[in-house]
Amino acid sequence: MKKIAIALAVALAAGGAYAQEKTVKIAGFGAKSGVVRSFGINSEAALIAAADVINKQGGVKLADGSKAKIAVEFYDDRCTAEEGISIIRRIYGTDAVVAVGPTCSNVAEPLYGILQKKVDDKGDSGLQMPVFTDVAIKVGLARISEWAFRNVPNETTMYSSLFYWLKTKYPGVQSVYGGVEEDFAHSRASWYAVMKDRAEANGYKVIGNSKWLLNDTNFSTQVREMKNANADIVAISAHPFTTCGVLKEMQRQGVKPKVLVGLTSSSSLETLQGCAKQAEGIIIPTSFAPVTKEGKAAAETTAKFKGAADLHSMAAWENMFILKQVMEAERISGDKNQLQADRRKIRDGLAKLKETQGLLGVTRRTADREADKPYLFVQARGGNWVVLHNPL
Amino acid sequence: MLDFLQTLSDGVLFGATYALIGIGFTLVFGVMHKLNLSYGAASVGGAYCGLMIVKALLGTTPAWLVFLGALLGGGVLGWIVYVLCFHFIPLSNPLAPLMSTMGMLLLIDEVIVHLTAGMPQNYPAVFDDVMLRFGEFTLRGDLLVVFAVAVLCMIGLLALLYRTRLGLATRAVAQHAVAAELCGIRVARVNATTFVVTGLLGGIAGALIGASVGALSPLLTTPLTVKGLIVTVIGGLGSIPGAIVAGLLVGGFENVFQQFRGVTERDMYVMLLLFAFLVFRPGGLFPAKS
Amino acid sequence: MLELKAVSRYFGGVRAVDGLELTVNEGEIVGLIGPNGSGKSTTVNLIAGLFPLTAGEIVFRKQPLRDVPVHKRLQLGIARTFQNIRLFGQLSVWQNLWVAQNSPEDRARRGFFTRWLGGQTQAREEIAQLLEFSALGNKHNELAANLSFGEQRRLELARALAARPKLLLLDEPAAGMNAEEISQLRQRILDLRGKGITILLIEHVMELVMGVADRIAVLNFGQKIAEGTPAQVQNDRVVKKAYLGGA
Amino acid sequence: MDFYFGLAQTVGIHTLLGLSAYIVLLTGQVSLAQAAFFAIGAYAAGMLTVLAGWHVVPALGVGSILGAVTACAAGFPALRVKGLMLVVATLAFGEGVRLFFFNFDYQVAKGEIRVGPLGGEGFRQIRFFPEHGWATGEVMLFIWVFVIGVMALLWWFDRSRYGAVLRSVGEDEVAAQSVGINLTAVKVSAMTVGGAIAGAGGGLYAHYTTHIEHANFNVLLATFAIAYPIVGGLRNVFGTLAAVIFVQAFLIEGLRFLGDWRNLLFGALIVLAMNLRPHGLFGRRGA
Repeated sequence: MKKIAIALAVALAAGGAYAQEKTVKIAGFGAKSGVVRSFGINSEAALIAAADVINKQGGVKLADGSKAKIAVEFYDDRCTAEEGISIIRRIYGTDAVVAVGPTCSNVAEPLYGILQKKVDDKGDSGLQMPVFTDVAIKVGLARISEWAFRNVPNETTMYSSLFYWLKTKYPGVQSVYGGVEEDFAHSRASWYAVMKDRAEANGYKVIGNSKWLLNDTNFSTQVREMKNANADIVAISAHPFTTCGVLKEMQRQGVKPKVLVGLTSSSSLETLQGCAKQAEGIIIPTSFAPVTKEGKAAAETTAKFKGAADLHSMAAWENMFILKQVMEAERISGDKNQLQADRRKIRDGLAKLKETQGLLGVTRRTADREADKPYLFVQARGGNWVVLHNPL
Repeated sequence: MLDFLQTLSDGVLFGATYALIGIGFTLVFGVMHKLNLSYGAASVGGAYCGLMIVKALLGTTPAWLVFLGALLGGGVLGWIVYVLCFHFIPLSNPLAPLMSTMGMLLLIDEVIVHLTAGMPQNYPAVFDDVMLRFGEFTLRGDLLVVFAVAVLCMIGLLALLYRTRLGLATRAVAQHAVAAELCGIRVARVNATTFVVTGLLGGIAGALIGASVGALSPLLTTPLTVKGLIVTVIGGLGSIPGAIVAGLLVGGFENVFQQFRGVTERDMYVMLLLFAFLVFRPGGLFPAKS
Repeated sequence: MLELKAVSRYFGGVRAVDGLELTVNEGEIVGLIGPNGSGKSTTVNLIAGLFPLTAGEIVFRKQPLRDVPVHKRLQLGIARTFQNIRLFGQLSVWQNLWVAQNSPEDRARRGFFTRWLGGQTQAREEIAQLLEFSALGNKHNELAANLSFGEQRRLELARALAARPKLLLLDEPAAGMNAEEISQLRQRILDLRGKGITILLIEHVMELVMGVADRIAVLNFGQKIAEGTPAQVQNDRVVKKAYLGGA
Repeated sequence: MDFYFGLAQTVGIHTLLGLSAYIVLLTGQVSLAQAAFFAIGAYAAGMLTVLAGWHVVPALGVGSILGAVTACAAGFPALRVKGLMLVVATLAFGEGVRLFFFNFDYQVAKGEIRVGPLGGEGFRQIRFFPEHGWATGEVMLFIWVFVIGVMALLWWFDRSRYGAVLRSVGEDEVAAQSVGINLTAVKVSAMTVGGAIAGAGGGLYAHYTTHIEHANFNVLLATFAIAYPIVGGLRNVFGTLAAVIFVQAFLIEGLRFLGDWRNLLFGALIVLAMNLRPHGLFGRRGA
């Protein structure tokens, strides 16, 4: 019995020593199962890679001057609303100071809904937890709660600039025809509220648009409508699976528009893996491409952690560095029993931000807690994404 | 008018994929009286096996070899589904297999997602560039292949069911397992064989559907399962020719309504078609002689 | 009490029952016998309402049963047992009877609320003496599926009686019973007659039918070939030929 | 503590969904339409609290009544079909209702923003609980008042003649008819009670997630509605509760530490559960 007692004492002592080195916990969550699994894997890899870089540079300077390592814990919400909500409550119960996620817009909306709407509103018993979203991109979500922040590309400015630039590159184009994944919140909002709007604002004539569902497989009617419309530009606001389906049907029916435009989320490996040949030439605005030095470094480090670098995972990478900057600026204590105060400091810090340093350049922060990120246009050429135009 | 004709023919042709999966469903539900919700997932799973194995062995994906792999994959999956979901569950609770196969559906989906990180896999197609053109009117070549295979499967299955001892044993086991056992039929063996056969059929269906769509993704399983059930009921439970005719009917009906009522209401009309059959002709197109 | 006028029922080409004329008077026990496939069970199902008539009419206490649904016929007072036992296996013995208490008296005595949602205590006493009558007193809470064959037969009879029937259709109640059980059954049927219940008995066991029935009708290929007292029927030449074959 | 309150809320809501399928299953009808009544309750209660400014209790009452009325209407045609046909018919009905909400737009201007269901984009801001300062614990108690109430009701049914009659119809319809049970009345009443329970559950779900869209009420939710009573067993109401705890608390939240393996095990453990306990977690009555 004595031997065990001694062993226990030693362990405690060692444990004690270990405790000296402080850690700041950041909880990431996203969809690591279901058809959007690749997004979750990449986001997790990017978060861990960024934390690794920060920790190697010494970690986060706390209020009392000591340095704390960043610990990342990633949860899988399977892209379902209920799990998103129980995860944010689980994170609230841990000593995490901020949550980074979710992946899916249909998880983000209910999740923001249970957060406190107005800060310091005693009557609102919503959760007081800062959430810094990296992927969920549906336009206009951060407005829902003052605890919700997003570092996702602003599709409105991107597509507006793309349509303007297309006029210069292809002088003859005037007409646009759309294709919408009608039952996916992000794709639907990106066509009606963004692409259609911006095209008309830039003097194009939007002839019309076809609609299909997330798991449709037969696009013959839609592509024939496209063919009859005979527009110069065809803009497909859909995710890789149906985008590939439509592109293959367009090839079959011999529909070859002058310019092919895609949705931001489709500028990923999935599209190339699904239909590289048919997607040849598709132009997509995106908020990331390994063109800058930092961008290349970020992509390589994330690859080490088995994650692919695209606009979504790199947003997670940027979030980590922004949070480090905010934590140091707001001088968080990193002390377990001042947890709620630290969270409130991070929220206020994020709200105060006017600009952040992104991988492609400076990102402007808007009043309703969204981001206005630098962007560039990439094109699918020979089975990989090539930078077509860099407006920076 | 040409537009309507083209829409109808495209729909009916695409209905061949519903027919192909419908045959399997009507065999499982109608002839074998088994509640197998995982049949749609097993078909897609079989197609994945074909793709994965051939890609691992050869690096490239020749269409015919992938289809063969899908066939075998489907058969193996059919056997696994039988052992895990039916073999050990007593007949006294008919609802238990409904739930075990639902668990199997989730399991197969999740395994596919983990192997491919949820990304759609490009699926080799046969004759997919063949477009029969009659002036403006076009017919997709690969869907004609799908239709031909569906008819071939029908002939093969009808022969198997109504001409061979295995077919007889299958129907006997389906109608009254205990009585069949008393007549000396090894029920477990017959069931296993029948599940393998339906698995093979599922593998072909999954492969050809993947080929006609061009990409394979777990997104396919739920719509396939729902369409398979609808086609089975409209065609008449257990009637294989019924499944084919119903598949074409649903395909055409769906495409026409997509043309005129738009995609958000399209599926509602398919449901109304099903209700019409359930109310006015519950036996389906070819009611079983009960 | 019960009149069958030119009752017929065809299944496709098969004429299961063909122009049957039969009357059963109040308080009488009528036996219905005939070789297998002569339409006995079909007749019971026609009276109980499971199949619609192809032709003819059934009148029960001056009321034609043309489109009266099955459960309404029970409430009029026609109860039946089944040739192959159809008990509610997962319900306990007394619950099988509790479910069957749908007679007009029960419906009148207790309002909708107590009859459907009422407590168990009051119902249990009534059922207790019915179980005593059927020698199942000790099997009160046993699951119906766990009873022996004889007990299940008795439970089926008790369930029919729970509906306080005026007319009881017994579909081969003695099938599979040993001699001792048959004599008990005989006694029980006579007791029922004592309580004023009219009985239509379909049976193969001759000594039971002959011993109990006031009148006997003989069916063959869906048609009535003879009717009369047990003695008359026993030595009726036509009946013997039908039974002993060579018809 | 918030997490455990939240988990208890989810378990409560899914128990209501499971119990609505439990009573229908007692009569032998496998109905995949419970998710549809769940959706009707969710949208109805949500609209009443957000657009009409009702308190949540009357809104849930109306949601429950609407669920019951729809279930009753759906109950009659459901009588005409049996077995697999009923499964497919109710599945089609469920998809039909889901697609109805996919196209359902009804927005009202409230202050400067428009609030209310908007077709594919769903219905946002159903925040009655947070707006009225209900803490997570209070919401949990509120939900469980409903759950315990419904379980008590069904426990009372089970012990009353109505419960015995439900089960008798479930076991042998012909025998039940022959002892004077009106099949139509029993089956439709079971559907109606199921619809009422699902409607209330849906209303609570809407206020729990604060944002609902048609995709929440898909085939998977309908299948889970009948999975709970089947996996848990039809012996009594506690079977369904145990199954909900097994799926929601153990499989989804309990195995979270396994990370990726959790999803693979999810389907596998349901298959295992059915193999080990084909008649439900508590087995059959005394069999």
